[in-house]
Amino acid sequence: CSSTPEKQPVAETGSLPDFEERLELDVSWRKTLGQGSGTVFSRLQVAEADGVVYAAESSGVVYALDLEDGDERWQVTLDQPITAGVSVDDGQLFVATRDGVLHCLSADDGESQWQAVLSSESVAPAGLDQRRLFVHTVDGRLTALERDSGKQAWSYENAMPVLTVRGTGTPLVLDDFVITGFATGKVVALDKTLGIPRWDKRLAVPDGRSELERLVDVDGSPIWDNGRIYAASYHGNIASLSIHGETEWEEEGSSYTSPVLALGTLYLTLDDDRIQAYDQRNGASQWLQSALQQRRLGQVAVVGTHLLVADGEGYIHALRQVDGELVGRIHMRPKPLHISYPNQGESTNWRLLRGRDFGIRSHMTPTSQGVLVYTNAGELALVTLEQNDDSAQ
Amino acid sequence: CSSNPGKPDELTEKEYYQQATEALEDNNFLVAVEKLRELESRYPFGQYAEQAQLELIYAQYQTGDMDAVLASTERFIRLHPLHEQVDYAYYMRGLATYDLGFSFVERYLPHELARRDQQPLQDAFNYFAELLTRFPDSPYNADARARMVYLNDRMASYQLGVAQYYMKRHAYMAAANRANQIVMNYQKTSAVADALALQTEAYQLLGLDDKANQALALLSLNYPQHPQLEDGEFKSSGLIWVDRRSLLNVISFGLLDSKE
Amino acid sequence: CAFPGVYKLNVQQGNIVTQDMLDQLEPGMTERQVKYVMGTPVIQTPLPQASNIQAGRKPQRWDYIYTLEQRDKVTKQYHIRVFFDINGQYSHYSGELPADSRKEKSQDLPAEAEKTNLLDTSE
Amino acid sequence: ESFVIEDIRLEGLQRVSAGTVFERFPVNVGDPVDSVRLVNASKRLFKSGLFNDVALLRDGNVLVVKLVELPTITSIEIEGNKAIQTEALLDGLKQSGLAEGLVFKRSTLERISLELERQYVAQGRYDAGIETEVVRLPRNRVALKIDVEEGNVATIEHINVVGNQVFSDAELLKQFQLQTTNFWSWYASDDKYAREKLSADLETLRSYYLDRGYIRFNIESTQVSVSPDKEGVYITINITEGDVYSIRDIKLAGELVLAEEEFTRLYLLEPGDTFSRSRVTYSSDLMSKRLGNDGYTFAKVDGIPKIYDEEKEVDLTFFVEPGKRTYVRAINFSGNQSTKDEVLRREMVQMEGGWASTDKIDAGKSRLNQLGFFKTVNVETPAVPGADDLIDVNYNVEEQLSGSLNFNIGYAGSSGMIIGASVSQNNFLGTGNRMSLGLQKNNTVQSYNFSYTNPYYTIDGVSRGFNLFYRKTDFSQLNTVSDYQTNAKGANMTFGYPISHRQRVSMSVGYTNTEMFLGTTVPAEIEDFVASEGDNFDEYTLGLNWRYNNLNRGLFPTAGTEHKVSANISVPGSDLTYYKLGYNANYYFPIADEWTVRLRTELGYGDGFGDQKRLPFFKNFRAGGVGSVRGYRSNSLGPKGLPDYSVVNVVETDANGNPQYETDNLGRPIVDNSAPNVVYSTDVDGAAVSISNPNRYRPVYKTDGSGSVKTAPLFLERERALGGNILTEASLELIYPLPFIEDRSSVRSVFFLDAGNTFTDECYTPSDLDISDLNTHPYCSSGIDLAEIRTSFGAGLTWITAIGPLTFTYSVPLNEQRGDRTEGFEFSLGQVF
Amino acid sequence: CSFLFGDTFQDRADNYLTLEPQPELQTPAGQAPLAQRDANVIPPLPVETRRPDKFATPRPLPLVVEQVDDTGVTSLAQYRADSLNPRLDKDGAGTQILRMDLGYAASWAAVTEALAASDLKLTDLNRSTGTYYLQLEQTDVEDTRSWWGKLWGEELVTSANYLLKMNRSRQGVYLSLLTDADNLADADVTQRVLTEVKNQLDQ
Repeated sequence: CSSTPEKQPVAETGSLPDFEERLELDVSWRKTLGQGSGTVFSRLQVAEADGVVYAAESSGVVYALDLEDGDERWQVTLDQPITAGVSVDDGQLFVATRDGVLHCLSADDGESQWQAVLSSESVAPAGLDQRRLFVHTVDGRLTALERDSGKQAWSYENAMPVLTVRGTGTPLVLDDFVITGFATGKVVALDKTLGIPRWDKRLAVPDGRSELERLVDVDGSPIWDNGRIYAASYHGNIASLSIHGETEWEEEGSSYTSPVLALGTLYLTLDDDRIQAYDQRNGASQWLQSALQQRRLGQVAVVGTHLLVADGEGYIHALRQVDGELVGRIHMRPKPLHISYPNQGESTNWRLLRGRDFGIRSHMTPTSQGVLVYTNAGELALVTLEQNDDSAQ
Repeated sequence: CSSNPGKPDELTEKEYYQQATEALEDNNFLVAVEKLRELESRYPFGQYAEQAQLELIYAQYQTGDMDAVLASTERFIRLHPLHEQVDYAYYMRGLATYDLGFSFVERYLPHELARRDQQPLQDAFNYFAELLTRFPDSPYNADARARMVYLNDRMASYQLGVAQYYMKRHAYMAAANRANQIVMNYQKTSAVADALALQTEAYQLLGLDDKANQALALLSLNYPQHPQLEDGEFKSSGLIWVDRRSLLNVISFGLLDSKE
Repeated sequence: CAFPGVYKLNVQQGNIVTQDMLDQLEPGMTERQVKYVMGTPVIQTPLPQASNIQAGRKPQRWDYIYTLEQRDKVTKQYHIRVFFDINGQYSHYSGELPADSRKEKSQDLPAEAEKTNLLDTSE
Repeated sequence: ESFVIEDIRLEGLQRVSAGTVFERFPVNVGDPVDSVRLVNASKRLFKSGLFNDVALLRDGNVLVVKLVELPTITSIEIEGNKAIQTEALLDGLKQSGLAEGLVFKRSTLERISLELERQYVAQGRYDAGIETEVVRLPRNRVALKIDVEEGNVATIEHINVVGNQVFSDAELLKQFQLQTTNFWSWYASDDKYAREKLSADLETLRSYYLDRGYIRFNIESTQVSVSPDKEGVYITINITEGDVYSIRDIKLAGELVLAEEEFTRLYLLEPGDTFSRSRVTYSSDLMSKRLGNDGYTFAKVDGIPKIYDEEKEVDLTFFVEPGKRTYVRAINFSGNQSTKDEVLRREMVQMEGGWASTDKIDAGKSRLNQLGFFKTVNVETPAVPGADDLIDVNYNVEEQLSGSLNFNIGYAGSSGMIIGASVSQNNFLGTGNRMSLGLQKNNTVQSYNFSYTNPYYTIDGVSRGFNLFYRKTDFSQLNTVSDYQTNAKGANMTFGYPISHRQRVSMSVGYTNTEMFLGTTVPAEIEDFVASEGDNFDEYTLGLNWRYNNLNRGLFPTAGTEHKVSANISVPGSDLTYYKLGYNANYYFPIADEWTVRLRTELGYGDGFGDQKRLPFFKNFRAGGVGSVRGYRSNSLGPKGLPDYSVVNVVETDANGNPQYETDNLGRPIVDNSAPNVVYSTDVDGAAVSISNPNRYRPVYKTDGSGSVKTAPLFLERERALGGNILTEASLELIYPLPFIEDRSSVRSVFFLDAGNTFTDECYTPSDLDISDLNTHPYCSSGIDLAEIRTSFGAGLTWITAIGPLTFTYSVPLNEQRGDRTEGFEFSLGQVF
Repeated sequence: CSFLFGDTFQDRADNYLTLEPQPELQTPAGQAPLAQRDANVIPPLPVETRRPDKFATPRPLPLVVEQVDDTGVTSLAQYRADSLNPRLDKDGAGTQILRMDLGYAASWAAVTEALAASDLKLTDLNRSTGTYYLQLEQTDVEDTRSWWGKLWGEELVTSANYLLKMNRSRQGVYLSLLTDADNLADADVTQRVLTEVKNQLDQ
């Protein structure tokens, strides 16, 4: 009998759609950073600040690399596995470990500046402004810490449902509000200085008998664009809200990730792996790309006039923003697994491949030089796009 | 593999039913059970289906497979609650449980009656009671009622057995209480006579003479010829001396130091 | 005698009654109050007559009997009769406790309870 | 307009009988009827809930009632389910009103998939899919086909305890039932999430801390989240540990009822100890059990801590509520299909009508267990409704096979037709009496034995048993009789009775006649014995033994001790007067759930008296084999008899044992036709060993001091064990639960280490004129010599089957010596060690 | 072996047939009768049953074939019409039919019984749609099995399904024969079936 007893094959990923290539994606450099996100389904998002890339690896190592060529500037190992991605801002780098401790390191050399004990584990990079740091932990708490000392300024707790979707969003920090989504299906705006809720907006209504049917969650981070807040939820809607929480428009849009804004259009990966474009002003549907269904897509990233989205098998697909057309694709197979036999094409060393997860879960980070992609197998790469000359535009 | 898979010759519903009734007529019940089962599985909705289920109950009972009878009767009652002959199913369910209440020992050994687990007896009684309440005019009530009387009698003599043990054990209150249960809750059973006698003796030993006389009065009035009544005088049952032989008595094979 | 040294079970029957229980009894108590003080009589009231009118309800009497038989001999016995009047209220009791158990308090250790010691298993 | 009904015709009836319809139809032949009356008539009919649709038509003056019965569900088929059995699913459906034979309504369809989904979600299979299909059948019936796609149980990818400084995550998670996927998961499926398991684990976590003094420990919050593809479950438990608190002082409160000392004796912690919730609960359990022993079966004792946070100390107060003294109204037994009620009731220590004692009620349970008739014994003490101080005691037993039955017919060349049968029943016809009957017959041996014991000959449990045996061997038929055979017939009667709760004494008196027949080659000891004592003996024996037993179970005990001392004497007036003393003990120490260590020891001593100087050889103790020292053939250990021998001359041998031959001057051995073709040298025991001399060289004989040729005994057969009058045996066993077997109640598996042997006070001293130096017995050394103790280790398995207990052992002898007969694998029927 | 098994070898389970009923307990004069609180109450019956003196396992009552015919009670008027009077006839379109004079219920019952007695194979019936499902053997059937099919013992399908429909007419009913595809069966098969039914009805 087979070694793994009757484990139904994971829902087979959808087949690769064919398309007419108009865009060239290739990798300008790639580096292997430890074991990647491991089995803990954490999205260890990579951060970039003025030419330096900061990445955190699940076994507890923090790296600083040059955006240009990926050369390592410094790396430091923490004593606990890391559960939340890095957030960095003027010389300070913040990362959270499995034992519920938030570490503040210096962005120049990784020296530890202070540590603060959180009420639970944090699985998303912290939101921040000049003075404070806002950490969203899985127990439904939003805690504000002083950036200079790590002292807790305030902490807001939101009642949690029995069952939630794994993962939380990075809080959106505005001038006087901190806005984040909770597992209750609501987006809540808190007063930045006092930590008391100003307004909230319900994006999803839990209904049904079993705890599974009642599952709602706002896992993505809300985004801000000249006076408007856009947020999406799982099993619920995507909405555009004013700074005071009034609803501009609200449309169907169940998603595990955040919406992305570009040139007047909102792009969102829906929970069934279709990609929907909404008009920023009234939420009208521009186009709906469903060629990549069942490929376990991640969050959409905007690069120039194109969109990039990564899937569960390690492919990155490029779509045109104007109509969602598939225009490019690259397979992020880690380098060492390539064996090039003489006079044969590159072939993969299948033995090493078995049973390892080559998907890409972490959100991609667009930078000036290209897009930083951090695969589940722990490989960081800078992907660039070139328009090949004979394309129609 | 066999050259051509021998498909059993496909009989019609009527033929199955006829073969089953023939088998029932000349009492080979195993064949009947098999035919009826096949009929039911091939023509679950034919017009013979319900009748086949009834005949199956009968055939299974005759083969002695009481657990199968219980299963078939319960299924028939659930599937055809309004069927004309559903009282037959209720009756046969009681009958099968009644038989389960008699182990080999209790059927054939002389003095081994009514000493073991009472649960099957209680279940059989309740099943028959359900038949009598639901179908007051059912033809099977005469037999069912007679069996209920006998079951009640057996349960009473079980209580008497326990009371007698406690008399041997000198636990007179336990014996008196058990005997009292019989007189109050198992009236019109054969155990009542001995229960009254035992009650009398126990109350006398406990010094409750008024209760003893009350019981004795009932005993003399209703059972004047009871062995413990010799021309009006009440005699001990000797239970309190049973199994209390001394070493001397045993060695002398009962000659010396006997307590009678 | 019987087999030398044969171990005979103690046979204990009936209610434990102590002086302070009896002292709590006052005339006029209801059946429930008497039962709270004395406990339920172990010996069941036998052969209850059908309580119909013309026979007239005879005044109730409860018997609290205690017997203890050790090695086939009754070593301790007492019998308290509790009487109720016509309308079912407690009137008086008869019988008294043997001398040695008079000073026992209701919650005291019954004399004959073996010294079972839970922790050591040797006997 | 109205009309008078001439006739009513029903249409569309299938299962509902016309009678039922007419009962509910308020209109009859001959009634004047108008539309209003018809409408509510049909409404009444519809309310009966039997019909999907009721339509009334008029055909002249005939009222036609067109009925469409509600379809009934005739079959529910479920495919694709593996994790949950179909019966379980059907039961689930039945509870929500969906079963074969019931009426099918449209709403039931949707309820079906919801119900099944709920059952799968409860098992953590979040992505299960259900499709139901309704198949219409003739005669207004419906069959339901349900196709289940079970999906996978969400496996636990991540369990994280946050806020634990004192104990590491690994140490805490070790206590959990739920684990992340690990090596054993395929077998234990401990990585499958289930809500009940999580709450049980949280409880274990809380008691882990509370048992180590962290009284202020608190689980702040627990989060369970699912990955988007619903395949993985992530659990985060946020805790605050608080500090270690110690006990300041302990007080008692409430109605103590017993002397204070009775309670303080049962404290499992004293002032100064670290607080431990489990020890507090265990102390209060002990105390309420102690109260139960004095009739307070409803007693409650609670240990309430009063916490002082500054000093990190706790005052502990035990509140004692004795409740009312309770009495037993009735003791009932159930499950005893074949065992008589009295057989159970006579084991009861608690009396009906007496005050209830938990100790006595538990004693009743262990005594029923010790009978060995029941696989399981459970007891409950429900309160009697309407009386707050009366309880019933209900024992529920599950009977098991308590006997063995075997029957064999065969034909063996030498002994012709063989028939044999033996039946033994410990609970003969449910009467609790032990009866065994055995007969064996072939044309040389007939043997019958019958034994019958009534354990309750008197009410106090004085047992009387008697045993008759008869064995007749027709020795003329036997051509080879190995050393000796005996015929025996006789009878004995035994009385046994308890002298205390756990001790029992028994005495027996018996007569045995033994007839002895010697084979062709017989060891000297036996020949000597028969020569002096003759071959027919009458013995009148008296036996006395004492047994202490507090084993927790009759069959396969796992705790407690057992001691047996026995003395048997063959009284003067018997042909052979001797006595035999025996001591046997068993200690069972439970070390973990279903793991027990057992220590067994057996000692014996016997001797003759009067005109018997030594214990008759056939009464010797024997050792070896199952039930004794496993790994050595049964009865093969201990002193050996001096086998028959013939006298031979011994030749000179050189250093490595080759015989010396006379040589001619050239050094070549001289050939001499009269030289023997077999010559003899001696082995280490002094016994002659033959060496072939095919070319008939002339051997050089060894000579002793006085010049005559040295002689040695040539034993005609291997030395055979005779046993001895001293027995020393011990064995250490580890009893472990056999893996992969669910019902281990009838199986016992052990690893063992055995040691033991028999010795004799004084060996037979051979003396033979022809063999001068044969004055010490080569195969027997007198007295106890610890170096001679044989040891072995191995594994054994006993399985109680319908035909009796089967025992398999595989053993490895550790210090076997020359001449030992060992046995790797042994099998025996009917012996429970 | 009477010691072990007692003298008479009768089965005590049948003792209930010989158990002497015990009379009610009488109380001495002047005392009230005993309170009746039976543990096992035997439900009262409208008519007291007598204890049987022997026992044989009862069999269920035989199948009443026309118990289907329950509506007979309701159409009393028509039931009185005497004979069924089955006769072969042609309907308006000239197709063979079998006419009967009695009402639907009586005819349905009679035809059901006739089919059961005939050698026609009745596989199912649906009273509310008035349809009998028959499986008839074909005489001239050309063998469509492949060479392999024959080798491996594929059954030569020689039977076909037909529907025998009972339709209401003005003053009785008539039977017509259709193939399972709901179009009329060809003449000779119809002739054979209807005559067989008629003969059975005539017995």
